[in-house]
Order: sequence, then C-alpha cells, then structure tokens
Amino acid sequence: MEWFENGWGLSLIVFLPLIGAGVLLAIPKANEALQKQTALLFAGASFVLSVVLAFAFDFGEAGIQLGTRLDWIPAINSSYHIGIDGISLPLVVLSTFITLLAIIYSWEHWPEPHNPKAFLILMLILATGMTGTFVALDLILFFVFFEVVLLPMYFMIGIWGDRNEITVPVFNIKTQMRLYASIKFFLFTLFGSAFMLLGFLALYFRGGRTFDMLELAANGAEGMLGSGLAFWVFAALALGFAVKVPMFPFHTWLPDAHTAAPTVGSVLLAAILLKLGTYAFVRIAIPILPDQSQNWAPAIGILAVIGIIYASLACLAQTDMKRLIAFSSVGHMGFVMLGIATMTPIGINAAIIGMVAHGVITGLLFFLAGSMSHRYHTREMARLGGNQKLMPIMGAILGFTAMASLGLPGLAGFWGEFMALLSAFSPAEGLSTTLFRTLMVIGAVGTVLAAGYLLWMLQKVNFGEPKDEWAGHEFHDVDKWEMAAWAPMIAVTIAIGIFPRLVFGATNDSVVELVTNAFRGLG
Amino acid sequence: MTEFLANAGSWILAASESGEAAKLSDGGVLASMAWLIPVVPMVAAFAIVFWGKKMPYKGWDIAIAVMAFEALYGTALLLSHISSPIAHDFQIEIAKIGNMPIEWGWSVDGLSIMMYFLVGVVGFLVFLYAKGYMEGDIRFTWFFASFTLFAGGMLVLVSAPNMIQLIVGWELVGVSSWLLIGHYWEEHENSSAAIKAFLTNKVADVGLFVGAIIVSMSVGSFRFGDILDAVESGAAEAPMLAQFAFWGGLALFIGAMGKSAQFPLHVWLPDAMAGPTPVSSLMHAATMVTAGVFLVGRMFPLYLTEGFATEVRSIIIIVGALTLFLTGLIALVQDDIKKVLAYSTLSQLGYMTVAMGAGAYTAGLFHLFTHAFFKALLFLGAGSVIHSVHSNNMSDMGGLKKDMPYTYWTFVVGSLALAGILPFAGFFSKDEILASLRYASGEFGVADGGGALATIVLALAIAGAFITAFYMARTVFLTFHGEYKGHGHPHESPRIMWVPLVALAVPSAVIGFINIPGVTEVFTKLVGGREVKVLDHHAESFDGLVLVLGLIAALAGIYLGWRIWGPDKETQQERDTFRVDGLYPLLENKYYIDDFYMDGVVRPIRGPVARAMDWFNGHVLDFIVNGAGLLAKAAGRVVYWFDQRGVDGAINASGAITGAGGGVLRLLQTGKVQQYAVLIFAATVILVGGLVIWF
Amino acid sequence: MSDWISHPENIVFVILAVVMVGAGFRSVTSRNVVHAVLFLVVALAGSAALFLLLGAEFVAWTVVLVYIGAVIVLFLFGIMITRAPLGMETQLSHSNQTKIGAAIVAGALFALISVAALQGFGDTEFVASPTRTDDLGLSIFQRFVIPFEVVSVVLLAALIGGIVLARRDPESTEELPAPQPTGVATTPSTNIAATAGRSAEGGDT
Amino acid sequence: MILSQFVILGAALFSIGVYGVLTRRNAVLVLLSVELMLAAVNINFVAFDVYFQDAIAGGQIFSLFIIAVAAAEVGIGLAIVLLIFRNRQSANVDELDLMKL
Repeated sequence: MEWFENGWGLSLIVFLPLIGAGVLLAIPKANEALQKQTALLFAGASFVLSVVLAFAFDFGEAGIQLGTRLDWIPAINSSYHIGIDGISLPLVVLSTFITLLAIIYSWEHWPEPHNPKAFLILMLILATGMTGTFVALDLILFFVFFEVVLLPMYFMIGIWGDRNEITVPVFNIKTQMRLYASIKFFLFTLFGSAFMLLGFLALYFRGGRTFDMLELAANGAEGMLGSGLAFWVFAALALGFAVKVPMFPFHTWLPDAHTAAPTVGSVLLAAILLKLGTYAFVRIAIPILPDQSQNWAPAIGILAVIGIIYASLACLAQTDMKRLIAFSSVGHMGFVMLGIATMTPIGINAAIIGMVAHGVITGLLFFLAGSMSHRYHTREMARLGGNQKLMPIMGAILGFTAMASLGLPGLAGFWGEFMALLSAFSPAEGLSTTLFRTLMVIGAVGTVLAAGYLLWMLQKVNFGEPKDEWAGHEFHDVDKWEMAAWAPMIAVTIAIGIFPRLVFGATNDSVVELVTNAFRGLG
Repeated sequence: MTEFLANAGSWILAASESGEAAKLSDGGVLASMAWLIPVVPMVAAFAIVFWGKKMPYKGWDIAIAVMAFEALYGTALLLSHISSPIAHDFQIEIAKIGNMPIEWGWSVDGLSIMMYFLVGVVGFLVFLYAKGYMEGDIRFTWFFASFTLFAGGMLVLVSAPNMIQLIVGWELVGVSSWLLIGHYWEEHENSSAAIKAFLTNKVADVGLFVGAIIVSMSVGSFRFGDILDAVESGAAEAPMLAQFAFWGGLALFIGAMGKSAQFPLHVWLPDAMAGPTPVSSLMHAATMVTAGVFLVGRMFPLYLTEGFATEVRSIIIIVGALTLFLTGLIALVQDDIKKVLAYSTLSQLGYMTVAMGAGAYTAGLFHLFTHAFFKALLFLGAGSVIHSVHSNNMSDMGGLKKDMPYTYWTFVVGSLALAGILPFAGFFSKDEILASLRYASGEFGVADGGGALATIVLALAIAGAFITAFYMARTVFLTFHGEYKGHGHPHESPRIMWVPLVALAVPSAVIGFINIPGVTEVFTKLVGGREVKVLDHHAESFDGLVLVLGLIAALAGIYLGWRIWGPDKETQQERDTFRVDGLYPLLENKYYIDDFYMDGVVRPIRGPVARAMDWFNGHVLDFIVNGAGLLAKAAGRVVYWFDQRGVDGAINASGAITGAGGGVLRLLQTGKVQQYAVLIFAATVILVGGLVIWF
Repeated sequence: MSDWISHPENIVFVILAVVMVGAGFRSVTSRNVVHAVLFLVVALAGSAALFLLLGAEFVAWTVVLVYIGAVIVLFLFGIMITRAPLGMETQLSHSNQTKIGAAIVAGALFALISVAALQGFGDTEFVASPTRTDDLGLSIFQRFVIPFEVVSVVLLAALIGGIVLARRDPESTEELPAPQPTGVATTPSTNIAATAGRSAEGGDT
Repeated sequence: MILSQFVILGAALFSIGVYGVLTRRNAVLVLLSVELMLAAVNINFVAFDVYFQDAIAGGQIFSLFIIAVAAAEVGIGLAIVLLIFRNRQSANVDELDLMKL
C-alpha cells in the first residue's frame, strides 16, 4: 500500500476518469453498451479508490497527507503538488460518488440529441477536473483543474440543454435557452477566473515566487504583498471564487444554467461545481490572506445573508420546478458562505458539512426534477399537481428530499445550517459580534422562508388531485436505474444526519489547524 | 468506530442543597437501556413504511406493539423512579466541532420519565382507538407510519439531554405533524393547514434556534446538565450566560410559543384539526403542544434564578394569560366540536404557561399531566361522535346520549375534569395554578411590580375557569342532549374505540388525587429532584380563597350553560342563539389574527415581494450581465468595422506596393524543393556567418 | 599542437577522417545508385569506428546494426522498387549550374562551422574514456524513459504510416494504367492533377 | 585529441550531405544525403558527450534517438517516394513542383 500513500492513489483517483475518457474515444460509436460499461468501470474504480483513500487516511493527523510533490514547470516554480487533508477528503469522496451515481442514472436516461459516447466523455473529463481541484496544492495546478470543468459543462448545456425559446428580459432578444445559458455560464465564470488568475500572479510575483499554497501560507506571503496590494489581491480572488459559489450578486448565471442543463449536468453542477468556489475560499483565501479575509469577512457575511433571503424570496416566485431548486442552491450556499465568513473552526466545519449535504440533497432534487420533467414533459409546477397519486414512490422521495433540503434536523442539511448560525454568534476575534449576531437572526429567518418555498412546492407538485390533462396517461414510477442512483444518496443523507462525525470527524482537526495557522499572527 | 462508543460517557448530577438528590440513583439497567424509548418508534416507523403492508393488520400491529412497549417501559420507569428517584443523563458523542462535542443521548429524570409515561400510556390508548377510527382509510399503513414517527419524535424530544437533540426531536414532531395534518392531501385546505402548522412552528423555531445558540454558546456546551450547572453557579460564575440570558431565555420561549401554540402564534392549532381525530387527540394531549411547556420546564432554573432570565417571566405570564383568556372566548362561538376542543386546549396551554411564568413548576407540569388524560379523552369522544354522525358540526348532532352511552358518560367525565369540578383531575391541577398565582401576587414578585401583574392574571385565570366550564357545558348539551338533528342513524362506536375512552376516563376522574397539597405529593416528588432544586414553590396546602373562587366560577359556568342550552328547543339554531353583539363577530373572525397573517404577511411575501425579487433578478442583475455581454459584442462590431474600413484602407494601399514587389520575388518561387533548400541554407550561412563575424 | 599527430589515436583519426570524407563525397556524386549507397556504408562504418575511438561502444554498434544493417537495406529496396537505373546514369544529379551553386553553399557552410569551431574551442584537449553500456541503459530507462517511449511510439507510427502509404489502394489499382516498363514519366496529366490537387489544396493555400 | 577535429570532420560531412541534398535529382538519393547529414550530427553529439564526461551520457543517448528517428524517417520517406513514383512513374524531385501555385 505504500505506493498508494505516495500520491499514486490520489493521482489515480483524479486521472482514472480522464483515462476512461480516452478509452471511450476508441470505442465505436454504435457500441453504446460497451461505452456505458467502460464509463461505469472507470468512475466506479475512481470511487472505490477514494473509499480506500478514506480508509488509508490518518484521521489523527491534521496536516496534508497521502500526497506528492513533483516538479512540473520548474521555470515558474510550479509543481505537481497534490495532497489531501480532512477538508478535502469529504469533497473528493463526494465528487467521485456523485459522478458514479450520475453515470448509473444516465444508463437509461439520455437527453436529446442522444450521443452517449460524447456525453460520457464529457462527464469523465468533468470528474477529473472536479476531483483535481480538491487535491491540488499548487495554484497553477488548481487553476488548470478549476478551468477544466468549464468546457465539458459548457458543451453539456449547449448541446444537450433545454431547447425552448426564451426571451431575454429588457433586451427582448429571442434565443434558445441552452445557447443563452451556456454562453452566460461560460463567460461569467471565465470573467471571474480572469481576476482569480490575476490574484494568483500577484501572489507569485510579490509573495515569494512560488505557486505552492502551503509555502505561500507558511512564508507569510500576505506580509510580503503589503496591505494595500493584499486588499486588492483578496478582492480579485474572492471575485473569482464568488462567481463560482455563486454568491449574491454574482449568481445570475446559476438559475439559467441549471434550468437549461440536462439532468445529469444540473446534478453535477449543483453537487460539485458549486463547491469549488467555497472550497477555494477555505483552502486558498483564508490560509494565504488571513488578515484580508478578516477585512472582507463582514462584507462576505452580509452578501451571504442577503443571498439567503433574496434567493428564498426569489424561489417563492418561481413557477418552474428546476429553477426553484436552482435558486434554493443560492440560498444554501449563502449558509456555507456565512459559516466561512465567521472565520471560526465551527463556521468552517459547518461550511464543509454544508457543502457535502447540499451536494447530496440538491443533487437528488435535480435528479427528481429531471425524472419528473422527463415523464411529464413539463416543469411547470402548476401543471404537476397530484404527483403523489400518480407516482407514489417518486412523490415520497421528493417529499423526503425537500424535507432534507429545508434543513430538517436528523438529516444531513441541518448541520450545515444550524452550525453556520451557531458560529455567527461568536465570530473570530476582530469581527463585529453585533453584525454577525444580526446576520445570525436574519439567517435563521431565512430557514423559515426555505421551509415556505419547499412546502409550497410540495403542495403544488405532490398534493391535490392530478390534473385533468394527465387522465389516461400511464406513468412509470421510479425505475431501477433511478433507484440505484438515488438510494445511496438517501442513505447518505440519513447517515450524515444521524452521525455527522462521518464528515466532522474528518474535517474538525484540519479546520482547527487551518484556522490556528492562519491567525497565529493575530493572537 | 469503537472510539465513539468509548466516549459514551455518563455523568451524574451533583447533589443539590436540599439533600434529596443524594438519594438520586442512576436507575440501573432500566435507565441505561432507556435509549430504546426514542429509538424503537423511529425504527418502527421505517419498518411500517417498508413492511407494514405485509403484516396481518397492515402495520397497525407494529405500531401498537411499539406503543405497548413504550407504555410498559414508561410505567416501569415511573414506578422505579417513585421508589427511588433517578437522575441520569447518557451521552454518545457523534461529532466534535471546534472543541464542542455534539451528542446523542437520553435523559432519565423526573421530567422526562413523566413524559415517557404520558406519551406511552396516552399514546397506546390513542393508537388502539385509531385502529377502529381509521379502518378502511386509503392510506392506513402510511398513517400508522407517520403516527409512530410522531410519537417517536416526541420521545426523542423529551429524552434529549442536550439542545441539539431537543431541536432534532422538535423538528421531527413538526414534520410528522405536517404529514398527519395533511393526511387527506387531496383537499387543498388540508395541505394548506399542514403547511400553516409547519410554517408557524418554523417561525417560532427561529426563536428556538437563536435561543439554543445563545445559551449553548454562552455556556460552551450543548448539554442541559452543563447549562443548568452554569445557572446554578450563579451570575458571577457564568458572566457570559448572565449577559445573554434575557435574550436567550426570550428566544427559547418564542420557540416554546410555537409548539405550545401561545398567542399570537396559536393560529395553526385550530386548523390542525384537518388531520384525523386520533392525531388531534395525541397532538393535544401528550405530544407536540406539550413540547413548549416541557422546554420551559427543562430550562426552568434559567428563568427563575436571579441574575439570569427572570425578566422574561413577566413576558411568559402575560402571553399565557392572553392565551388562556382570548382563546377560551373563541371556543364559545365554534360550531365544529373539534374546534371547540382545540380552542380549549389553547386556553389550557395558557394556564400551563402562566404557571411556568409564575414560577410554579410543579403546578404547570401537573396541569400538563392531567390535561393530557382528559383532553385525549375528549378528543377521542368527539371522534367517536364524528365517526357516528359523519359530521364535525354540533348543529348536526344533539340527543346522542341514548345512542352512545359509553361516549356520553366518558365525555361528561372529561368535561367535568376540564371544567375543574371537585373530585376530577382538572380541579386539582387548576387549583394549584391559581394558588401559585396568588402566592406570586403576594410574595414572589415577578420582575418589578410583578405582584400587581400576578393579581390581574389571577383574575383572568378565574374568569378563564368560568369560560371553560361555560363552553364545555354548551358542547355537552348541544351534542348529547335534545333532539338529534343530523341525518342517518347514530350508533355507538365499536369496542376497540370505546375501550380506550373508558380507560382514559378513569385517570381523568381520579388522577388528581396523586398531588393533593399537603396530603399526597407523589407528583411533586416525581417531577422534582433535578432541575428544580429550591426555586419551585408548590403550594403546601390548599389556598382557601382561590379554591372557593375557582369552584364557584366553574359551577357558575355550568349552571349558566345549562340555563341557556339545557332546555330542549325545536331547532339547533334556536338553541344556539346566545350571542353578544359586538363581541361575537370579533370572536368568529378569531380577532382577525389569521386574516392579518394571511393578508398582511404571507400573501405579500409570496406575491409582490417574491415577484419583485424575481424581477430584480431578471431585469436588474441580469440586465447588468447581459448588458455587459452585449456591450462587448457591440464593441466587437465597431472594431470589426474599423478593421474592414479603416485598417483595410491602409492595408489595401500597402497591398498594392507589396504586389509590385511580389511580382519580382515571384520569380524565385519555382516550386522546386531543392531550390528552396539552397536559399534556406544560403540564408542560414549568411545570417550565422554575420553573427560569428559580429562577435 | 605540434605533437598532435604523434598520438596514435590521432593518426587513426586522420585515416578515418580521410576515408569518411572521401566516401561521403563519392556517395553524393556517384553516378551509380548502388555505388552511392555502398559509399554511404563506408562513411557510416567510419563514423562507427570513430565512436569506438571515443569509447562510445554502444553507439558504435548501434550504428553498425541499425544503419548499416537495416537502413541501408531499406535504401536498396527503395532503389529497386522505384526502378532507379542500376547502371551508370547521368540523370541522377542536376545540371552543373546547380552543382556550382550547391558547392558554394556547402563550402561556405563548412567554412563557417570550421571557423566557428576553431574560434570557440581552439585546441581544447580531452581524453576519451569508455562509456559503460549499463550506465547508458540506466540513463535511458530512468532519466530518458519518456522520450524513449515517445520514440517507440514514433517508430510504431512510422511503421503503420509506411504501410498505409506504400500499400496499393484496392479500388484505385484498376483505374491506374498498367506500369510502364521504363521509368520515364509519361502518365496522363489528368490523373496527376486529380491526385496531386488534393494534397496541394491542403498544403499551400 | 582535441575537440575541433571532430567538429570540423562533422562540418565536412554535413556540408557534403548538404551538397548531396541540393544536387541530387533522385529522391532516394536525396534521402541518402540526409542520412549523411545525420551521421555528421551524431559525430558531434558523441564527441561533445565524451568531452563533457556527462554523467547521464545525454549526448550518446541523443545520438541513439537520432538513429531511431532516422530509421523511422527513412521508412516514411521511402514510402512517400514509392507513392509518388506509383502516381507519376518517376522519383525525380525536380518534377515535383506542386508547391508553386
């Protein structure tokens, strides 16, 4: 097992899907069964390895482990430096897990135009980008992985997306949903990334000529930058991350992208892509620029809470089920960001469990929304009433997931929300307690709104008598592939809810160490 | 994985000053296995969902077995507790954040044992009854799954030894009540009522969350034991808690107001009648609505210890008094028999809250205890009537005394108990509350000038006793006396339904005797022992004045009710024409509170506010985004135009010159590789040679 | 410098150098195709001997095996397949005019490099020491393993490419006119334009 | 031994190769001249390698690579010549003037 712990295991987890994509290229287009099996094999292997990784992981050790560092681009002192700690471990497992389930789900559910080969290849490339981001410890490597996810998602939305005509408000331009959404997604994210890259370069040139995250943090790169420059560097980084999170007011690409994306695309987008931004805050912004993080924390906290309330209210106005779920993501990520903004171990722990929980729960919600629109050919909630009667199992799962999403204690979603609020009661030293306690109360009000829109959604979709237009239609309840993809997610939701140590056990020590290291200069 | 089991430590509370706690035992095996109490119903709920349909009684058998287990275990714990008091908390660490452990656990002490017993026994009887009531329901199995979850959630709540688990149980109760109230979700009103209940509770939960956070973070632990120790150590020892105690206590009470349906968050409870009657019965008696009172009871020292949240008590007592009086009045005008009972529950919850606010811990919990029996009885009786006449409205009833003897007599027992007539259970508990209010008005000041406040509340409480007796008399007379007004032929309910009625009528009649001031103090000992160390001031003996006043008020209420509704009249309308102009429209519209919430809060938020946000998203934020995109596109077009016209002009001019030169150079282009190679080599030689010479 | 020639290895070098330059010159000027190839063999053998002199034994034997053994055989096959005239032939090279130009360029190149080398290195002396093959092996399979793999892929690609290019297209064989006995190009011009036009479009527009 | 002698020998062979490339008409012979140039380069590589006493013998290894690539190149080159010959019944490079358009 020594090879496994020397970084090979981690590299395999990251690159197996990419290899799988290469293998898929060689499979003739007509042989769909073989394509699916190959994709499943590689995604499955990656997942199994990530589970092995979790067992090989030393939970008593707070620092980076199981990684390696090899020269990559010596000219700019950038290296292939990977490794995980308790913060990245749950997210690595989450991304391989969701990718596997997405492939299982796709088995029988292909969006138009068919072409599973291309779709699977994109999914596998996406998997490499996502896992890679969570293990990269070098800024350039991080940036590469961070951007790798863009293209597959762009094509997924642009090719397999929603073909309905929409009219862009104000400008009255008519276009197809998928085209509008994919371009918006791509350009918006790239816009943020450009600033992020600028920030990285500033760190490199002024912070000791290295791209290594650990070195930057340990060398006190922030001190070298000087507070004036550091302020702007943090702003640039935060902008890049915030677009990806997405934080209010940089979130507008999200509802469109989610609504337009094919089911699996939405799932991956919600479950993992959004975590890249929040993870970057924890992994890059706080350790490298602790002082500036503290400077900016109130602003981030306020935006996060505005996001919670704003997104919940916007949810109440939605008529499209998928769009509602998309907006709810903005609200949930607001809780995550609130946790991060407190800069306390509790807050960051809350953020990570919030990410994992949101990944599983919202992923499941998107699966459900996708399967329902696949059957009803509409996502309009007004037309869907009585689903519970037509498809009892699907309705029950939807009810369960909605409950999990509104933060029902005992299920995974609760911990992230409650602990984020808990941490806001006593934020890190130097932050305004009055402000954060106000944010705590407002955030708690947000949970009421969240309950409101989810319950009303359930009422519209599940309850009541079925609409007349569905009379005489035969509806298949949940099929076996859907069940195979969803049952693990349900199980994980319950397991984390009952036994949160599954996540906290890994994260807590690392988070405490991260916060202690970052703020050791501040006392 | 064994590591967390090793952490499953246990701790015993420090002995209190009175010395009583020195006798507290850890309860032995019975207590250490008490984790079964919350876990069994939770597991059973899932079992019913998955396997219930395959069972002989379609899941009811699992449910009733679970409740029988709960009843037996509760009783066993109760008996063991009475013989030797138990106070023991068990905790299992499930996570650690920062250095605060998060734990599951179970608490075995007076308060929780009382609740285990109550939920077990009342729950068992209600489940028994529900078999008959729900026979033939389309979602019979599903109903029992939710119902078991409901009971289980309540048990998780009351077994909680820390804030986190309390919240978990709290919300589980909330969500299962949502399932049960919306059981007939084909009707839009039912699912709306369910959502109303859930959301009202969720609003109050903001208070619970905030309160739990404030209190836990100030103490640095989620454990009740630690929090109460901090309170006991005094304000000087726990300065942070003392600083935030007011807000923490207030927020927790707001949370309690939601579940215990205190004014003005009471609106969900009457609507919750949309659920099947057994649900209402259990919800109003032993579970859900008692949770708020339970929470205040758990945190009682926080409200009573000087230097902490004592100021909150005046708020508690005012809210309780308003609830008990105002909702009692509404009960007078209801035609739906279940709504009458619902409003009476609100009113009785007001009594309990008032008692808690006045510092009468034992009295408040005793009323909770007795109320659970007779309110369950009344609801089941009402359910039996509804089952028989297929209508909720008393205008469709009347004269059922002959046809439904078991129901009638048990209902009368319940009504008398509720009204507080001498030998019945309600009398003792209500009298104790009145007595402690008198005590509070005299010696125990509630905040500043609390004496006067307590006196006013005492007056309201006695008036409430009168109102209670009055509307219960109305209900009994309109339902069981006179002529039958409905359709069809009423009949007594099957045995499985009336047996629980009789079984509940017995305690409703006699259970008051377990806590006669100065004579038997079983209940005082039962709930005492742990949290309430010295602060409780239960009455040592009867307070003659309030006893007489209370009894007179109740008897007057019954008499007046008999005078108005007793005599037989032609029609129900004629019988029910007692109206007070000016007051009745207000009561019939429930003080317009529901309308205010609906039209003033919910509709604006769901409508204009939400749409405004959505509009803002599409028309402002997206305007910026799309505008930037289109601007870039437009800029691109300008540049392209310039490229085509401006730059190309220059290019074309230079192109002409280049063309002429090209004509010459063209001769070089022969297409023969080797000639090119000659040129390449020659050029290289010249260039490199130049360099060599240069340097 | 004066005793340069007195070292035996330098004597060997001079002999080899003369032979190699002579053979090389003959190989580019010979009128007989087969002779040209054989002169190349001589030049390469000379270089192999030179490598031995320098102590680079492995490279020397590789040259012998790969170059002389394989590449040259390939050339001979190529000559036979393309039906190059096996006897003396004047048409093998361009006109004298071209030759003069080429000779000037080549001479200038030689002069340039020689001058540069003498300027740069002067009379830097060194002693040859044999290189052990296992050092070479370690180096190639550790430090240079990736280029090594790449080269093997290149060889594979060349193998496949060679087969694909040289293999007769099954369909087009019938259209082509039967091969003419002489090597003179008299194929119908339409056919040339059709085949060549395709590559030209891609290449030079 | 001095370094210059090898460099000059290499230069001589290289120049001869260039001459061959420039003057030969037959494509096979052009390729043959290219081989001569490569051999010249090899001499330089090995000579410098021995001179530098390179620990990893980079020069020699590169000459090995050159030999390998040269073999590949000859293979492909001859295949192309064969193809051209098949199409045009000639292997003379001066008849290939399609680069002129």
